Amino acid sequence: MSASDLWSIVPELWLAGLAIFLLLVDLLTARKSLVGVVAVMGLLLSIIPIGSLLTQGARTVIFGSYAVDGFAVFFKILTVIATALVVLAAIDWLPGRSQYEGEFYALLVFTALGLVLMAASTDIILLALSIEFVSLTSYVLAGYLKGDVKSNEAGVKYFLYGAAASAVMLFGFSILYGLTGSTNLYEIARRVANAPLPALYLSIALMLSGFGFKISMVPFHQWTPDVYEGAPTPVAAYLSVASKAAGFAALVRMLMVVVDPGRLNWILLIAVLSAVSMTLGNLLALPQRNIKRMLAYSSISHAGFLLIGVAAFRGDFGTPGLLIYLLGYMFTQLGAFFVAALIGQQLGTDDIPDYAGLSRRAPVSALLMAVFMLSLTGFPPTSVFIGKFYVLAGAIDNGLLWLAIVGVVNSVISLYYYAGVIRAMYVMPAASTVPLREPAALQVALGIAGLGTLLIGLYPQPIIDLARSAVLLLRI
Amino acid sequence: MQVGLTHYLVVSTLLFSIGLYGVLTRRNAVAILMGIELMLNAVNINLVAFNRYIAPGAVGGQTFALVIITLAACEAAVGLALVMAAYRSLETIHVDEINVMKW
Amino acid sequence: MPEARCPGGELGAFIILSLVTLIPAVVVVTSGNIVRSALSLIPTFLGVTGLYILLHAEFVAGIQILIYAGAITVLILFVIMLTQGGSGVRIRQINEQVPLGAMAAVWLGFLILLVVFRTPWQIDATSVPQYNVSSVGTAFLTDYMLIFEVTSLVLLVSLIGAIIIARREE
Amino acid sequence: MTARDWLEEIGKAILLTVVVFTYLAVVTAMLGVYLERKISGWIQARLGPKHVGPQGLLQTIADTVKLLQKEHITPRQADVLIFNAAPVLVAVAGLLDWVVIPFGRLGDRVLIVRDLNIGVLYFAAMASLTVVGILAGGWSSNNKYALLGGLRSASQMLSYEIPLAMGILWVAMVAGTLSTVGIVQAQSINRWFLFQAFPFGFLAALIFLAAATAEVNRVPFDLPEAESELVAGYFAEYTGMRFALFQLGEYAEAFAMAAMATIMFLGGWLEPSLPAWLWLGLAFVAVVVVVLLIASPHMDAVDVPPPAPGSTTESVLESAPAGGPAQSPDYRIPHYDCTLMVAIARSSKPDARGPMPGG
Repeated sequence: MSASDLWSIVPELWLAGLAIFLLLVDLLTARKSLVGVVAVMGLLLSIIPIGSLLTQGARTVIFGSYAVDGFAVFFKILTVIATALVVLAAIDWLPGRSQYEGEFYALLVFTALGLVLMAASTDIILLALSIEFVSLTSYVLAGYLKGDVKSNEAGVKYFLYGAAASAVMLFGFSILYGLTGSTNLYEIARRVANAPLPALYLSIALMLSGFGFKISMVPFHQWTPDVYEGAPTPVAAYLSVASKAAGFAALVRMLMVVVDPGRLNWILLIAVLSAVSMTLGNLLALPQRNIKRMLAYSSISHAGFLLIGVAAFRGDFGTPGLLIYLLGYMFTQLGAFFVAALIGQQLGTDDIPDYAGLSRRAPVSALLMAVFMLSLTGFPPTSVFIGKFYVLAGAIDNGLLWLAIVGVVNSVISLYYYAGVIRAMYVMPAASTVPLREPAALQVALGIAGLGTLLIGLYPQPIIDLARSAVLLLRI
Repeated sequence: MQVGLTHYLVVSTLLFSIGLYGVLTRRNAVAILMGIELMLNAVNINLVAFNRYIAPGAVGGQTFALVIITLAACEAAVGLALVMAAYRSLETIHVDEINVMKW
Repeated sequence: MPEARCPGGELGAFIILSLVTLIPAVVVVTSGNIVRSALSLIPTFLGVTGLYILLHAEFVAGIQILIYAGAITVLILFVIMLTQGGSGVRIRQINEQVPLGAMAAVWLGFLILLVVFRTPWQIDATSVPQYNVSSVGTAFLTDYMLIFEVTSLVLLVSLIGAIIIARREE
Repeated sequence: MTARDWLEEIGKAILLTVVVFTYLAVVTAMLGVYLERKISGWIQARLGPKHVGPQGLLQTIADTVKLLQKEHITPRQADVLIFNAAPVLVAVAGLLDWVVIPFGRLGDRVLIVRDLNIGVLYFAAMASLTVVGILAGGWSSNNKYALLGGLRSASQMLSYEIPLAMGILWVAMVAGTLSTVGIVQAQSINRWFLFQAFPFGFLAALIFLAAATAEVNRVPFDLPEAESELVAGYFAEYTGMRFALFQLGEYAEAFAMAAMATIMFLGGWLEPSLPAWLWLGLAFVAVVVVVLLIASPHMDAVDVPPPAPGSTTESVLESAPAGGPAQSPDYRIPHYDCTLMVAIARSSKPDARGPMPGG
């Protein structure tokens, strides 16, 4: 290890320092929104050291346990943006709901650090540790509103499911260690080449439970609706994008680095899981009335879509498509949750029928919500459209035509419930015509999310280039 | 008969299954946590045994086991705090009674 | 390690320790009395500790007792006692999916056992491990340095989280 | 590890258990209790035990015999299995502490049950096991006071385990080993760790002693047992031999803590000017006096409101002399005597409270 290793992990050090600094600020000030503002500024500043990594070559640092490559940098950027947006939204949403406001922002930044570590670790111990890191903070954040029974329930359920899933995953890790005698991913990749298949299969299957839990893939999805509904809305937003993204990062790194699909055909396994997730998530989303529950089920279905990008990893479309999808989905899903947070705060309800007449009461939010719903369906020119286009192209490219067809059919199905929200907002008569207050910070976060959704949809080229270079750098 | 790797793996597998059974069948949140602890112990036996028999030159497995023990303690602290919070507002720690939200 | 004059000794110790581990573990998951099942965790953890010692991992064994038997079990007992009050009340502890759970557990256990027996583990018989505490310490400050540092952050975060969640709202 | 090794090991274990147990029972529990009562009596201008044997030396034996004869009372609806197992667990955990304590040196051999390479870690681990027994005892009694005492005691012991480990950790770091023998030997090269890296040695010793006092629930950390409110805490329902087992475990642990302090900070058996055993013994007794006595019986526990006189049998007993502790703390009956008395009183017929030891 050398000093240059330390320079390579400046973003992580910055995030850790920021989180601890936030705890101090929280201690010293009575104006808790200040903590949130400092958090946002600190997160934005961390873009500078992250950006400086873009030009560097791929390598591992700190005794090979940590990757500094384009792939990791991509997820660092994604995580930081998502965290900043969520903190911004929480500044308006949280006050009055919990007496531990400052710690909320600090915990969000800690979670961001865990997600960043998760996407870049090349050692199974560090990987397990960072997954648990994220899980622990997520459990706390999900159960943050102690007076709220739904939040309590969300916390307990998330914890029980998560802890069980991670125990199973760790068993898989232990078998992988037993097969290779090493904890380093690249070392494992070298030695696993002549490992016996059944044990390898078992280990991958057990590990999938942990990753599947994080990305809310069927059959590890049961926690999703309850947790998203019960958790504080910004936290649900965060879990549905950042946590999911890091889960995908870890899954992709694990599968691509460690397991040669020529030896162990995990492509079919992932493809089947992808199809099932898409379909089941969609079907369960159809009857939902609660917007957060609907978004939860739809996020299961999106996890299925994203899995297409994992299965179709060969060629120029699949994996870059996954990254583009994740980034676009991040803006869109965050935006949708922010509108839900705003409406929930103003109306005190999360039910879709109560959104009636919103186009007149909160025109900007309603318009943005419509854009987000269209984007989630996959209409051009929005960000998720680009992502869907790429992963579907990747599927066809990889000879997974059936999967692409399932994807298209599911997109059409999803139109039904996404359009239901738009219908409620624009067609249904309003119960009241009092205009809703639209708080500033939340509005800014919403605006950025909307801008991101549209911008990626209209001019995707820089993102595509970024994603391509990120994928190229994955294999060291 | 010499005690070999397989012996330890059998014990850990049995422990893992017992823990899994507990997780799946208990309705008390704390009892589920106990099942999870058993599963984590099984993982640790695995790791330490593999360390001893497969890679005795390094201490990777033991390190992993120590990290998992730490994580188990963190999980217990956070999880039990959540259970306590739920108990305060719902007055139960049985997961089948913690169902304000409908499917 | 001296040459085995009578290798039954280790096997005997192993069998005893395994039974000490597994029998209370069954009690943990089946007992109708939640405090008894929590207390049964103690012999299980101690049995696992014994297995660690058989495997020459003394440091892990010490930590196992300190954390698992000394801290986690006490925490669990604590919460049980705070939430259930005194003893005496017998409540149904199992849910309706016992057959299903048993099937899943047995099936997964069987599957893992099958793999364990079928796999030709690449046992390294050449070097005899003489771990000591300092080799674990050295590993933590060299190869696994980042892990060590991140662990401290994880502990900090769970400390903050547990306090926030467990404190009574004023 | 071969079969013969195992047999040797088991034989050694049995033999040493007997030796250590006898040593502990006779020296620490008997003599220690006697000393505690005598010295605290002296501090409080009382006489202490006087009648049985020369200078009351056999008082503890008489009390023990009495305790052994007493009936085992199991409260109704108690969880019998756990109720019976808890005192055993506490006693065993207390005794297991002694495995890593070196008693001195005989020629080239160090007198120690087993010089584990994780010695002090093992010590801390065993100390933490006691908590479980206490919680189990408190819960299984099916008595709310016992439960409260158990919970209080456990939370206190759990919290003070961390400073305890911190004190130990400092020593381990300076010595570069976790083995108790190694720690003593490291002090032969340097000097006592008490004076090492002044003032950090002092600080570590202070932290260790304070935490150890809390670990064994001694005054001023005796809130968990607070006789006045919690009627002796987790062992409120225990009688006879089971009660004695709790006491034994507690004393064994307290003395093990003192021994550990001697080993870690006072150079263990190493002191060239005196015979090893004598030095170890002297240093040990000094620490025991500090831990158990000076801080103990004549100090009031912090934060405890005076008991309502006459609310329970126990508080009547306690506040009997000169109008209760609130008015004249000097006449408060020392900690141990009171619990012992309560136990004896409870296991006897109401009108036959037996001799009042130490009063």
